[in-house]
Amino acid sequence: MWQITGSDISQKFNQRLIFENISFEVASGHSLVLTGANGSGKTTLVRIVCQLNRPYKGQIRFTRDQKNISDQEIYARMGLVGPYLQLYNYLTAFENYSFFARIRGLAVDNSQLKRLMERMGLRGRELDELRTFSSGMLQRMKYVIALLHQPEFLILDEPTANLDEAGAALVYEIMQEQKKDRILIFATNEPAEVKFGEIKIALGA
Amino acid sequence: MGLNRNWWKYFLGLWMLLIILGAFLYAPPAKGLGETARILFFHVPVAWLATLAFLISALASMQYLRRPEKKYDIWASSSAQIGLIFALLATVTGSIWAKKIWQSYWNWDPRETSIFILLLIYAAYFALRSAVDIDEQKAKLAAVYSIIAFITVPFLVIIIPRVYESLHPDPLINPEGKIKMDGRMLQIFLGSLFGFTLLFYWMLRLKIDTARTKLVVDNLDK
Amino acid sequence: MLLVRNAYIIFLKDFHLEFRSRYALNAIFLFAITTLTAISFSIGPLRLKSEILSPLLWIILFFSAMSGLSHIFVREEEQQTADTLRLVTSANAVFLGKWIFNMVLLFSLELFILPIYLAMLGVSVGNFRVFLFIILLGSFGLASVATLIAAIISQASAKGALFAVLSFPISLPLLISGIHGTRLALDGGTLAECLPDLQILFSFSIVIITLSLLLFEFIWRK
Amino acid sequence: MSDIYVVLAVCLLIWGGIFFYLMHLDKVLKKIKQKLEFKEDFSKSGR
Repeated sequence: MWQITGSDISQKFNQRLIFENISFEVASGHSLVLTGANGSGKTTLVRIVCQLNRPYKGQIRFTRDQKNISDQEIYARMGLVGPYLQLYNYLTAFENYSFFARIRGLAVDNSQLKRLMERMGLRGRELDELRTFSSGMLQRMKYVIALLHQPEFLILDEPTANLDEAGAALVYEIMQEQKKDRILIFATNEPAEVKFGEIKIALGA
Repeated sequence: MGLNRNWWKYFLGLWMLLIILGAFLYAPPAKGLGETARILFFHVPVAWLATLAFLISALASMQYLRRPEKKYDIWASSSAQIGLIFALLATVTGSIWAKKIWQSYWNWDPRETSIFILLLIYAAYFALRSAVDIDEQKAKLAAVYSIIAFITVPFLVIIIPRVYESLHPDPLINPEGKIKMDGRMLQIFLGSLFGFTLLFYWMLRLKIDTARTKLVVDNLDK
Repeated sequence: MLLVRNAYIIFLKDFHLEFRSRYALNAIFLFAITTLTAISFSIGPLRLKSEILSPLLWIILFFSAMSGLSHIFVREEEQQTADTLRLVTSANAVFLGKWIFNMVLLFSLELFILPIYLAMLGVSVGNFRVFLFIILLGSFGLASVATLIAAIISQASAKGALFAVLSFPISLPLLISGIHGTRLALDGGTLAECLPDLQILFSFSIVIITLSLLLFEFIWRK
Repeated sequence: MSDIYVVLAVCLLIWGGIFFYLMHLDKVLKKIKQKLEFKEDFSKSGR
């Protein structure tokens, strides 16, 4: 039983308050959606949840069976897709994959990469450098990297940005699968996506 | 007290007036260095206070990293700014005197080097501050830099001059150490040090107050 | 150990990336060779004394380092891969990886530039072993300072200019003792004579590395 | 010997300048803070 708990989170940016006292609890098998107008702090909150930014006040806790888990464990269990997270454009898909797999302590497994690439519709481009990819393909590639370690916590910021219909359908499938027995947190304004979230936080409302 | 809260400022005004008069009329000229040595009453306290300002800035920076509150950043940057002014004064006064006594404005004597590096560090510190847009990040990066710089200074001020002195004794022996201060000189020197410290305190408070007020104004329309 | 293993993986990744784009590599090598040629060209057939040869070498090394060593962090920020990296490993693993990379880069530059420097300027080295030792320790420290400052400036605007401005005061202890030691070694100084320089170079580098490992977490995490 | 009086006069002049300048800044800042206090009360009660 894994759990992410946020308590009384507030954030300031150049002394300007963006949001305050946001609390939530998500456990395995549940999903959380963040909505809100542009500038309401969706991305900021997502970044705080995955510990990319420190909140001004409040804290985020990652627990397993009520016990805090180590940073190293969090690195190994988290997958994140977001517009500000880029992959290495001068490396090939395979090199990106093997870097992220190895640094997460996993074995480099060609057949796993093939399977993931197949699923995201990128099969055959394994040995191309990412700078030759279109923006939609890059977004698909981010899912390959985010999913390669079957993350316990999957966090998505604008899940279907740059994707065509087929790509969006793929992402919906992934989200559906993730929230069955693991944790899914995502930020979006698309009505079609909001329905995947069981717990809702509307920012700036 | 019924006294004006600013009484110590008027006192300081008068105190420094007396010190200046004393420095020129009461203290005797230093042996072997003549009348020009009177500059030490102003030069040395200013240089010491520049170092003190740097120390305060580094301590406030450490505190900021431990607990990121805006006020520590204000202390750090305010103290650094006043320190920069004092370091500049120390450099200029020192250089004028060097011209008189060593016939050149700049000789890279160990002490000249160390004050010059203080200047560089402060200048770099403010260059860094002006190049970061987000306030919190600016405060954090500046704090880190201030600490790194603070660790470097002892190397330059203490270790390097000492190690190289044993290798080649510097032809320009620093006269400050050799001046035998007689009673009157010492009185004026300590008085001046006290006055300058009070002045430093005043300037620092003014600067911190200004920065705080600016913060309040900036927050008014948010 | 996990830390070392991850640092090594990051180093390998950067090595790969560098050989794809060759940005830092070109910058640092071309800068060094251009400067060296300009110096050699402008002095013509003159034979320089060690008092000038030694600072020239260190100026070339310092500014070549300034032209390329910041790229390692700037690249991550500019291509927005820094956040991706923050998500997968600890801050110190990142620092160690980048530090090893910068060291390898600087050492390979020296391997390339030192023979040309010795040949082009007609330098005769009195004590070659000590000479190499000084250069080695000096660049060890220089790479450490450069990596730490690169991490700071990668989060600021106007990165290029800022890098040299922030690094210079911090690297001064290295430059002073490096230049001094190199001059002694060129004139044939023994190991014992150069020992103080080596001690300063070594202790300063260790201090900087320790400080980096303590402070990098603050720089890296937003 | 008269040189020293010139230097003395210059020093006194500089000190006077610094002193009155700081006093002036003190007053200006005090006024701003006073104004701000009223304005803050106003903007808080206005909301």
